[in-house]
Amino acid sequence: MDGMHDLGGKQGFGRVRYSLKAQTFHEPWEKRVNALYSLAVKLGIFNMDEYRHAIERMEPRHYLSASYYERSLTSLATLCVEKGILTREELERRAYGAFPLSTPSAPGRPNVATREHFKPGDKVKVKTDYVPGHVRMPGYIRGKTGVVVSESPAYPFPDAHAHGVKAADEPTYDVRFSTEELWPNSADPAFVHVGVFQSYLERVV
Amino acid sequence: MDGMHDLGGKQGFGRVRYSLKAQTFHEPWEKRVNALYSLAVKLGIFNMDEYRHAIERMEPRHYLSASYYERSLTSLATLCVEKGILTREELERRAYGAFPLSTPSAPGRPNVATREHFKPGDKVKVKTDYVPGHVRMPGYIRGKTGVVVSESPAYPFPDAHAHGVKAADEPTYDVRFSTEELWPNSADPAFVHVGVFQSYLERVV
Amino acid sequence: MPDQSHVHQTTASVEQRVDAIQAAFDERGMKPGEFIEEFRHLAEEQWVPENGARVVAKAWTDPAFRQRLLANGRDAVTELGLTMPVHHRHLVVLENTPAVHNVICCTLCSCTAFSIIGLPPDWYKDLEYRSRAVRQSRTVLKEMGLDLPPEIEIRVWDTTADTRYMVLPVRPAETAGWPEEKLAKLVTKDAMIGVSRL
Amino acid sequence: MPDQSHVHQTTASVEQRVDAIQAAFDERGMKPGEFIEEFRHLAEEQWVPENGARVVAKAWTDPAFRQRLLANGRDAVTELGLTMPVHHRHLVVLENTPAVHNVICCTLCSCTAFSIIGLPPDWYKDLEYRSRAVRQSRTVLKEMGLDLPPEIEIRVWDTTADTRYMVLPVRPAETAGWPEEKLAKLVTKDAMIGVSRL
Repeated sequence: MDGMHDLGGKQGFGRVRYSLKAQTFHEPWEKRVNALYSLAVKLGIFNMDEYRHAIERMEPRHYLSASYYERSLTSLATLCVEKGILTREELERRAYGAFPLSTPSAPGRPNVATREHFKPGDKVKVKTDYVPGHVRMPGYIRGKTGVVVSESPAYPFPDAHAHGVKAADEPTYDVRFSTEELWPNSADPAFVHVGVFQSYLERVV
Repeated sequence: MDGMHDLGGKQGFGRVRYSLKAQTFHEPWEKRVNALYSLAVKLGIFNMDEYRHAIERMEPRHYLSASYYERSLTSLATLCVEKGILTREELERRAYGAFPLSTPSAPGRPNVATREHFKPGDKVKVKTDYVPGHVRMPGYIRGKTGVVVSESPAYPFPDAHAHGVKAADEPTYDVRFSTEELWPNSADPAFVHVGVFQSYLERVV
Repeated sequence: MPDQSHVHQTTASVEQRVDAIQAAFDERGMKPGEFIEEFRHLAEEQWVPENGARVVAKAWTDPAFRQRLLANGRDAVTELGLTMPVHHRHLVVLENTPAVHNVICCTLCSCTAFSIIGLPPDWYKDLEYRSRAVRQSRTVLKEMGLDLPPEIEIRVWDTTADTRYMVLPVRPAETAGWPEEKLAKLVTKDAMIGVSRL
Repeated sequence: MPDQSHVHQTTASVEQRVDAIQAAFDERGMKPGEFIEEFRHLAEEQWVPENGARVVAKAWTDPAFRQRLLANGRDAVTELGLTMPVHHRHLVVLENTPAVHNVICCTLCSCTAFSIIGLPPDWYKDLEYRSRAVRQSRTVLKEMGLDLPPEIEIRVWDTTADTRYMVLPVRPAETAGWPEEKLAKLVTKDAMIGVSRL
């Protein structure tokens, strides 16, 4: 989905709030959230693709204003409700207040049937796909051309795996794009490498 | 700029909060804001393109959480400070608190030198331009192909006019796009008509 | 959040912020109070949807006016004593038919032909309408109560330049013979935006 | 804001919300308390940047290990007793040179090789770094204190699949002859993300 989470290349954000030896956690509850969602994954309640997608499905204003761990918390709660582990009513009763959840999911999609195999050096184009559900193609590479640098082991296809659709494993390719291709005349000169699933790619001849 | 304001086609937003005979104003201060920015335009302190761009330059979280009239207020205050009419210190002293302003502007650009004239029925493509400053090309038409339906009178080129760059007037064309071209397999079937400045367009032969 | 150099200070309320600008304008002799009164009058009494309703009713009853209106909206509305701001250099009137439905939005901000159809309603300016109207037009209209048959073509007009749009609704069949004044009472702001039919 | 059907009720604090889930898990016999303790141990004592620092120091001093590390990062780190979660099927080690600088980000969420380089710092997960690192890499690095000469090529790695990345920094010239343990103390999490050089 073309959601609020798809931030790569968006303009208007200010300086990175960088500090040396920055913390991972700031409040004790943050570690508990991280542990609780990990426990749910370990117990097979949901997988990591479902987890990521339930974050993306947060109401956009909520997504942008929430901290990282509030986003984790919202995904965890949403999936536990959607999977029938908990009800929203129980959560709100126990929390003594409203418990905002993510919005419903759109349908997923299976692996693309006719996938090509690529080798390092192959020139590839990212398809101009618009996917209503989960997708790990950042919007900034859609329709863009790059060069395959290497192949990674096969992973479950996230567009399916996040939706309970049967997901075959497929390779991801490290594809190298120039920023001049991605944002002509409007980016610092650099190369951007993206791990792109096979289903998202087509050969450039 | 590829900013938070460029909302056309973004996914994840919920139902329109529609009501019959909906209000334009809800609080008395909203009318005052609308009047004050109109007064500033009337007095020549800034033009409408500068006004729109100063809204776009709001910190993205602020943009998304602010109401329509708070966005107007922020643009008005930012431009009055940038134009030397007021200082931030005066505003904060008078407001008894912090007065968030928009972020600084990137450079504008002049009209494209070699612009083509189009006629109704001409097939045109929106250039894949990435513009750091103000631009009235919504991101969803970038690189897309449509058909010219009509020509509008010439307007100052907003990419220049919002930045104090010399702006020649140029026509806008009503360009008709199919949603299938804009978001293949991922939109309700319809036509979308956009008023596109001449500098953004090239002919498809 | 928007300004990190000022986090030590609580953000003033929007009302305090408006007061601050107004007071500063006042001290500089810009007479904001007078203009606010003038603006209130314009917003409440001049920029009202009854203007557009008169235009629509006249177009329904006067075929020659309808032709002029469709050819050049800005010139035609001046015949009825209506005006548009100078920077709105063009008014395009979009004729609905039994087979075509037009609807207006502004994805980048919230532009409208406000001096003719009235200032935009709150939902028109909201993120929901701005993001979804272009991509999910039929769904959005249905959610708003306008369930169009699939055979009706939808045309969405995104107001990205200072050319402005208004929808000319289909005249309801039961209004044959009605005088202009009575017809005008039927026409709503929402119908001229295109989120409802009459 | 996020939920309109519940606006009548005040949103519970994040802590109350975490408490609610934890209590519900507890009642269902899922033993959240135990797992939270286990996780705390992992986060504080196991998933630490000292792991990656050992990998880097070994790669600096053992050319054969360096070759294996660059060929298959996941296999190579197991030689040092380090593990990665099963779903991280690949670790790509990115070798900085005097002419090439690598930097890692995750624009869609905040993925990292956390069991090797440590859990990501707060700024890595922020909207600023996620939006800007790919498009304005040189500017962002400079703002963060790393002003790279223009002749150094920048390669940004956006972690969009479960393959993970770590940067192998350039060994500082003044460290000739240092033992591995001393070298490891030089290596920081930020250097393995690629926002600083050593």
